Amino acid sequence: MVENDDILTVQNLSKHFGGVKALDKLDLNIHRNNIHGIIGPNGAGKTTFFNVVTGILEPTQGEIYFQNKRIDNLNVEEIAKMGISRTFQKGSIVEDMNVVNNVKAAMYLYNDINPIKDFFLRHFSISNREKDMREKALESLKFVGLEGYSDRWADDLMWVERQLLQLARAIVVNPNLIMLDEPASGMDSKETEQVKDIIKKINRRGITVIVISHDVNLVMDLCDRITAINFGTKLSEGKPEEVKNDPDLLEAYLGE
Amino acid sequence: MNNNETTFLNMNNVNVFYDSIQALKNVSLEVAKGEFVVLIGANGAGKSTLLKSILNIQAPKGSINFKGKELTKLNTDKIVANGISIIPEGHLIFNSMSVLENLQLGAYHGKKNEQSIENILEYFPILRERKEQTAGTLSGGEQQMLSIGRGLLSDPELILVDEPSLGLAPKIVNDIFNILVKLNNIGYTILLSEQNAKKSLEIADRAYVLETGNIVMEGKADDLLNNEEIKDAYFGGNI
Amino acid sequence: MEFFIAQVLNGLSLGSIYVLLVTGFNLMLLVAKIIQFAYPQFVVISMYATWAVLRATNNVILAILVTIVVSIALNLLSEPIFRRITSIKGTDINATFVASIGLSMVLVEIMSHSFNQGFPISFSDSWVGGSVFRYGIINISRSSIFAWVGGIIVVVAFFYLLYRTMVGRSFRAIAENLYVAKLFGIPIFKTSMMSYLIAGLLGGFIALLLSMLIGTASPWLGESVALKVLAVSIVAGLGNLKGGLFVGLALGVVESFAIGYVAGSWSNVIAFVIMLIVILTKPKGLFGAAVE
Amino acid sequence: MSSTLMYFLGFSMIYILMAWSIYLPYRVKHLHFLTVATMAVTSYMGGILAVNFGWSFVPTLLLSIVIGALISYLISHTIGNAPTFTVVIVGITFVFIIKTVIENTDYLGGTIGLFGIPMLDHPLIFLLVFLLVVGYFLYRIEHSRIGRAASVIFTDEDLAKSMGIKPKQIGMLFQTISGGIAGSAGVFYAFFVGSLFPDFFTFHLIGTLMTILFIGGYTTMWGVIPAALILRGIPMILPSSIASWRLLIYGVLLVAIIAIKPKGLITKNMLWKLLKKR
Repeated sequence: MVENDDILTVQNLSKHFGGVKALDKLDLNIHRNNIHGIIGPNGAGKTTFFNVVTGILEPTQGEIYFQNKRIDNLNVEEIAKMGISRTFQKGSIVEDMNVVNNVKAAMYLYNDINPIKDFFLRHFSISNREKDMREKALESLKFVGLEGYSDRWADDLMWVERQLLQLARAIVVNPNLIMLDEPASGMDSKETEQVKDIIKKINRRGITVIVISHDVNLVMDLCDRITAINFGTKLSEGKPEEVKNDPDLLEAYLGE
Repeated sequence: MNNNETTFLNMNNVNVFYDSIQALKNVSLEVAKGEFVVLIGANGAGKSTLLKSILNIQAPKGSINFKGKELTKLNTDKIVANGISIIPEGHLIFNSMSVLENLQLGAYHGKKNEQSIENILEYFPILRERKEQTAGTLSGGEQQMLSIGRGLLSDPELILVDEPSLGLAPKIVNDIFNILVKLNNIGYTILLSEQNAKKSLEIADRAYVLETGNIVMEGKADDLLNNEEIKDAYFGGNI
Repeated sequence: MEFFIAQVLNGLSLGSIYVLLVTGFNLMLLVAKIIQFAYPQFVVISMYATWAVLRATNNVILAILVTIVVSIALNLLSEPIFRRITSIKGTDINATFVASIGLSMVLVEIMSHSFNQGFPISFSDSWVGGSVFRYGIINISRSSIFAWVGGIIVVVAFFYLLYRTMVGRSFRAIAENLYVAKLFGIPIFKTSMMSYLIAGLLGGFIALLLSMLIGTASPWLGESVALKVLAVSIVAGLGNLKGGLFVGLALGVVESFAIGYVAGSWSNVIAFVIMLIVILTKPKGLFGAAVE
Repeated sequence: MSSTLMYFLGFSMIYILMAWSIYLPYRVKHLHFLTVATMAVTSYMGGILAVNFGWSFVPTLLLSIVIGALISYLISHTIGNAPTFTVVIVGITFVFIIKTVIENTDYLGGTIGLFGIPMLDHPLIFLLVFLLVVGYFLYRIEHSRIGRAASVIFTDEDLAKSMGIKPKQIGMLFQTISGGIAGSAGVFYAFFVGSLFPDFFTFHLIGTLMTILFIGGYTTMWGVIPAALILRGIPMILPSSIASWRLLIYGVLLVAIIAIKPKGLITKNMLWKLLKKR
């Protein structure tokens, strides 16, 4: 059992795919209300880390605590219910829906009751909840700068808009922790700035953010703390300046 | 078109799109026969995409010319048969097959004789020891050796090497780089994509710098090694 | 005891046919990346070709040749359809499954409207062949021997091809990882065509063996065979070639016992029920699936 | 009303019901042919209840909805989240088993068929009302959080789970509702035709329903309506020599639609844009 003030604690976490160690005895603490960056080259284990924490992959060994509750033995839905939301690198959105419904779809657990009961109850009474959900969805679209997009068909969105829609979807559930996988991939510098501002705004709402990115400048500007990983283990951790000047890290990357 | 040196590999105004994202923007690049050229740039700058576009794994728009032949209309296997091979990022091999079978598959377009595989095993003694072993059980460094070895077996003239240092310990990275230099010395032309700017500039003849899909700088490797801008951007904190 | 042995022997000859069918089906699943529900229909149409040639000319050699050519041609001709479907963005392997069911409908209709006015066909006694060995109720027919020997030869040849030749290695390479195979410079299109060709050749053999073994065919034979082949593939683990060998033989034996002990067409249900139970309790198959 | 038109409309409506029972589970990528087996069960059950026990239509219908839903619910426990391929095979296997059972049971008429089921007086009115009720029900599902959850599952199961959606739960719910619809379709069929043959509930029916679903388009519940009308209509206007090749035409159309327009003739996107313009 872990008792500390950190929102997420990872101990001795490993994930092996056959002989490949995607995560190798990783220890990590994410402080509450921080923006925490995770950097590392392709194949370093960043996305695997997200998938293991959110329960999509089962860890080979190790323990994960979220708000001092052990979560590595829970399944994906249960973990989502505890207030962790995330985005995906491949930009998964539902293309056969309009934008606002994409956001509403993410509110599946909103006012959580059994879907069967929900269906029959809602069926015979005009529900204010649907209206309520729509308002929340619109608000969150506005938050990420997609106001006016609510009736657009998701199929027609550009890449950047898809990424923003993912952000809107992630915050609409009022999570305690948001995990963003390459939120600025494929964006130019202006769009990257926009995303940075949104992430800061999210953080100001009191939500802890973990960002995976290969864009070091983005992470350095944005984050309170940074963890650099490679071969699934921690290379370096600390404030951005500390990580930037960590001699171990320089050696690993630059062979000096 | 004649076969002088500058027309060995010639990319002209190449654009690559992934769905709606443009990953390469009007890239033009030349590699002469026998050269060692490096592409440097941050993760996501488009280095891998550039190499994949040469092999038509990621469909390019524009013109890519190799020894007077247009590559953009050819399928990957035809391009490999024409003498280009790729050592992909993350040492991709067939994990469930033996080392020997991986080498045999690598020789699909090469001389399919025992001798050429024997030569590779000569060059990488560690692979000879593990000949019958399943490739998936090799260590990362050994897999990278296997990946290079099988890349040589299609008898390439030009070898595209994508981020060979990823996920490998510094010592092994040095070994791999030494191998690349040796290969260049015995006549293979090499186009290397690498995040580790300093190290790769030390061994290359010439370099291109990629930023968000654009070539922003090019020149002799030595010049770039001493260039302040490059030092700031790529030797400092860029990981 | 005699009865038991007789049923096992019968079951093994039927089982070797299932083994071959599943092997051809799995080959296309792994290499061409399609679910070919119509593959057994191609086999049945090839049986109709055998029948038509035999009736017209009574020339055995010609019948064999035509059967194999028809089977190969049908498989190769279906390739552009499947290539077109797999190349559409956003479709998955299930689309090939749906299309192959459509293809199967077309073939059933052709068979039930043209050959023999849609009535089941039967092969002459000289084609089916008589008994070679008889001991009590153990009766070994010529066609059973063909099925065993043919089955063993084809399976051995197939696995030799798979593990000892360049084509076979390319098959396994594409089966393991299409992208890596591309990077290696393995010609995807050519290799995929080879898988259709070999499945077609295999289908021709199956048609010949099946026509000798059961001596009849009907337009609806393919549907129940297709269902069994797919069920065997799932029970063994989708795309698991070695698992298919065991489960294919096992199905043959189970069916043969069902026919021996249970009256009438109830016997057909036994095999289905057993496979259904296995699928429902072990959806990933007994030997592990090779594809997702 | 001419009897040809009555049969055309009646069959079309029954096929729409049947197609809906396949459409609904396909919202979460389950091609669920257990429904065809369910139709066979409830139609024979309805037939026997009416002929031998004198049940009238409405109680038979209600019972068959319950029975259909119950069968599907029990099976959905094991295949609620199985891959598409497995669900298909399980469904078709059930169809074959049920068909063989009917063929070998004299009580059910065997291969000869079951006759003398009392026909409905006003079948089209009954059907239309029932269709409207089911249609409204499906429409509500579509526009509830369950409908949205289904769309997410269809796109990406991992994405769905990370939103707290339980694919198996939704799969089971849809399969159960679909079983209920299939159950009702079976009884409507029995009371509309008046006689039952085991040969009806075979691969032909599976093929026809699949063609209706994919031609119409699986992204919206409305697609199967024109598709059922067209596909039932084609054989009626063609001379009988060509109409007997009906299933060949269906097969060709099915292959063609998958190869050319895999989402079908009518898509959600299309309807959305059409309605928005107005």
